Amino acid sequence: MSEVAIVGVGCVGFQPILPELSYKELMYEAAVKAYDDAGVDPRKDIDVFVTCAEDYLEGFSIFDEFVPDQLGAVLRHLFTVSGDGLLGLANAYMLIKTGHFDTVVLEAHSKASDLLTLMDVIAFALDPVLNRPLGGHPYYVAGMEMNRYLHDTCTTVEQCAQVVVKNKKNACGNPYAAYGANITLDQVLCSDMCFYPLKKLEISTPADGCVVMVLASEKVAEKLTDKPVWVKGVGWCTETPNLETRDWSKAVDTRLAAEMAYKTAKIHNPRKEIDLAEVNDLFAYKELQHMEALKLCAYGEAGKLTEEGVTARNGELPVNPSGGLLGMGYGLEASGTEKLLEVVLQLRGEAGRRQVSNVEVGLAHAWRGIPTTTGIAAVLSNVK
Amino acid sequence: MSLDKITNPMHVRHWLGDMEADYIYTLGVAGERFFKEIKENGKIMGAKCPRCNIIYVPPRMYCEKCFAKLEGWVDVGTRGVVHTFTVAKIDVDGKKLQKPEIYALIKFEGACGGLIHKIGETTPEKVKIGMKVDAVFKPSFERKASINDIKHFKPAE
Amino acid sequence: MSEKIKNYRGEALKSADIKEGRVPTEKCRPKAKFAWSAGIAIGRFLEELKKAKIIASTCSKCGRIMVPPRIYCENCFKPTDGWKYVKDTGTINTYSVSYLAADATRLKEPILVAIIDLDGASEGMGIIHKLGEVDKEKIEFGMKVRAVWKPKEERVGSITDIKYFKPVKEETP
Amino acid sequence: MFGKKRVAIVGAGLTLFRRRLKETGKELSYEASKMALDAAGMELGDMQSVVMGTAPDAFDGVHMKGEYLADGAGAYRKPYTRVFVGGGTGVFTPLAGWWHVASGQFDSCLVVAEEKMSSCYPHPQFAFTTIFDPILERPLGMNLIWIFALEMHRYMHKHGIKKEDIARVSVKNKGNALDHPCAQLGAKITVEDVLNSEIMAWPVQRLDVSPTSDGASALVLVSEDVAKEVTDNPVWIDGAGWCIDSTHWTNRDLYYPDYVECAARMAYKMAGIKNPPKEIDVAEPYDPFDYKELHHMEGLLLCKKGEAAKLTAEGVTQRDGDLPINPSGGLLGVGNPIAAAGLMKVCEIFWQLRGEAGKRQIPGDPRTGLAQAWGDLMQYGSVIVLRR
Repeated sequence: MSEVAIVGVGCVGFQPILPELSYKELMYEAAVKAYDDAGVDPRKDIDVFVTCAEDYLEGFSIFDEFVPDQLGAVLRHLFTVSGDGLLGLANAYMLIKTGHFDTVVLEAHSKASDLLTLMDVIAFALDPVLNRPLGGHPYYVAGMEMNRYLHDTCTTVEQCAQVVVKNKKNACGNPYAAYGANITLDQVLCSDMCFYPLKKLEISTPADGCVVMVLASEKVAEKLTDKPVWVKGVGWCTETPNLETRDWSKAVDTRLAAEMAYKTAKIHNPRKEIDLAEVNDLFAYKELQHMEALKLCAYGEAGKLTEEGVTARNGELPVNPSGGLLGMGYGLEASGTEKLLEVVLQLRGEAGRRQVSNVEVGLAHAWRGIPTTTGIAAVLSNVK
Repeated sequence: MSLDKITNPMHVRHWLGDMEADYIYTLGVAGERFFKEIKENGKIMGAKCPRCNIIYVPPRMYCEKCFAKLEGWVDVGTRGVVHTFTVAKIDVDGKKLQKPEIYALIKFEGACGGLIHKIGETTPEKVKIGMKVDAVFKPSFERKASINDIKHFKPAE
Repeated sequence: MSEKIKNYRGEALKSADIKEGRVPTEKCRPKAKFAWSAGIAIGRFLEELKKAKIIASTCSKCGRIMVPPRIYCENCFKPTDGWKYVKDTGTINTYSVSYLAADATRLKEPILVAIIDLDGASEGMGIIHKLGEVDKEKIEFGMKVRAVWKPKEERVGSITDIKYFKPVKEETP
Repeated sequence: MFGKKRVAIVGAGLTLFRRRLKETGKELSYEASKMALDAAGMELGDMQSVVMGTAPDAFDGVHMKGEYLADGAGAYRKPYTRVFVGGGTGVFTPLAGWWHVASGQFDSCLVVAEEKMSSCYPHPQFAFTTIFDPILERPLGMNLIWIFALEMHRYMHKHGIKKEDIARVSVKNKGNALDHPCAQLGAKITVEDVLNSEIMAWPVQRLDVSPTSDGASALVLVSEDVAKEVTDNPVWIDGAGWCIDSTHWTNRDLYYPDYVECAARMAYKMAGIKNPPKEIDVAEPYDPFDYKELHHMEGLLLCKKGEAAKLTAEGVTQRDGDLPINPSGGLLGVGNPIAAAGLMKVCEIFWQLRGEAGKRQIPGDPRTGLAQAWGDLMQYGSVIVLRR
């Protein structure tokens, strides 16, 4: 089976709002950059196009209707994954692995600013009979999860707040980040309590942006670029949509996704073998919970490591050097591709002043947010 | 890159619209029976998986783990334990709530799962993980076979 | 399958079961409101409609004049590099006589709807719109039509600034 | 296909298709999945991955409904993906299942499609209005039927086809559906009945149209090695094709579906099919409207452009004809829970090739079959080629 590589990336955003571009124009501009980076002509060089979107986040039904033109995919082979961009990566990876396709384009974007009632839409994802009739802001689910997580692991609120300080600081060095800031632990701890024990500054703010990537089989990748980033393994998993029976303390989906990705990538000791990790941090505590599920540390240990600076950009295990979702902005279904973008740039040595030294293996992780239990993990490397 | 860009902020234009329609949801085969028990008898039921030997609350038609069809139903009582909770201070529009809402997952003895619901008749400071709570039902004439037939859970005496 | 399976699952309900409350249900109307960015191409298109003009974008590589306009030529995958007004006249590519409103309620007076290939745009570049001032029996494929614009003060920069298209009486060369 | 992995279908499941069912979408997904597993003689635990296909969230009335349906589709703690290409989803879903297995990533994949259109109340028509461009089309008060009426009219005009030529499709499919145990609208009707039915948006009349429905369907896909263990009678996925055309549907000539041809050519190339009308023994093209069956037969290169109506009139497309088309009864007869209806077509081909289609079984020991779905704004084609 052929190896699979990422051979081109393009990104526009992320910004709190990109009002001058329509979502189509936003996608076009990112696509042009990605094709330029990969040196491909989408009208003849690309076998399959994958777009990642959910209808209610866009404002119309059947999103792929409105996609082919701006990606160069007219009368070509395109489809939608109703999921995070990293889930799109998983499908692109499998397509190439079949041996029938050599080049796949992956697209994911957020035009969150088009959506005036994001929280109402998220509430519309709750079970219509069992949960939704209770009403309220859907992020109460995150408050409940954080509470149980802190209870079971003895992680402290200070440790969670430290994630925000670190990620917003990292974002200052990232031109793709919308919400970089130099803030103190006290500022986080004193921000409004929204869903006890979850505070306002611990919640990622939506942002507009788009990431397009070009993937290729070994044979094609080596022709196109001398800096391929290899996809060594992808794993994805849905625990259960039922709030009543899910695990409230551990991110089981992410653990199973990671196990699958590590198995394919032959990673036996993630903590040692992974040089940097981009981990979903939609809420600050999620970075800690996800680090544990990804086996980057023991259960309950992530808070301590964060406090000790191990996960800082210059630490022993840099986590979210991009600034994460807290720093870059919550890119809806592009959240996973924000992570992927950073890992690719880091592995290519193109991360500017964010560059982590001596990186060979990177991990990108996504979670689909409230109310889901779907996690995706991908292991990438600049060495075949 | 496109050759023209919008550089004049007055030329930025938005189009308003919505994706709103009316929906009606059947409760399903298991849901209908579950909510009928709540409505008519004030009972919270679970459904037992004969293969995995677990009791699902709320009851389902099938076991999500092994896909067995669930037919045996059991009463799990109306007293449960707070597995986790939160105190929501803002509403869905982000506005501060006059009175914060306490949301919790309430688990029942011997059962897998539980009910997501609100906690009432107490103050946020008094709610703890592991505390026992009782279901408070609406008066039977007000019940409609809905999760809101339970008004809330309150701390057990 | 067919022969082996005796019992296909599913419990059918009648609309009356719901209407008359024999089957319990839960109701909801989501709040899903949007302010879509019109963007460069459609933003300009709407502005021109307000002036009672229809604008297209052009691609110098394939020479197409495209309406509604876009900032990229989807065939060449190049940025479009020009703007061009097209006429507010065109020919009927296809049409329908609809007794259905948007919500599927039945209409006594039908809505006449057509795809109109606009004059001055590349061949086959149609837009969807309504027809007016015409007998439904007399509509024909290839019929020449012209936009009937709302008065200036009522135009807001919307596709509905064109009230409808009506037949062109005299064929002007 | 040297060095490439083959994927087999070993079980199929289907619920009733009805205007309104009591079961939740999860429960419908479960019933279809369970039946498919039982038919394959396999357990949920044997399934290494799950793919869900379901059309707009605006039908079921749940945002991210793929996530919502996960447990009903058997995805508990499993790798799970939802793919979505409008009306093309039903046939596209097993294609996604195919690459899950053909990639070597998994040995098995449960493929499930579900739709509960009755949640949108009082009529799913309202949800359909959200498929149009919000700025250029929705303000006109669009109704879904319009776009079909416009396309149908163009098709009739271009080829000089009359309504009665098209109505025969509806008569055939509703008749075929009388033999389908899950069918919603099986009926013995005449061409006159179609022509005398209510005019909705000329040339579309009531009996030209498939209904809205609730329902689910499922398939069990396995690798070659597993297939050998579990059945003597696998059906192979030998061709996968899909294609999308431009968003600007009013900029194209609607009389012919280029995107279906492009998808078909992709699938035929993979399956090594050179002469489709000769090599395909049975086909289930997408028929949400009667003219669509004809339109799609042409796009699938099963006949020449403009010739499908003639073949239908000659009886070629009847179950006992030379090229049986929609022996299931299609969407016109069995019903149209969008994604589930597309997958129902794949189930039908599976049963036909195994000789298990009961009263619907076509004669002549079919070996190669095809199912196709259409979707989006006159824009999407998905095609699967199956072989015994």
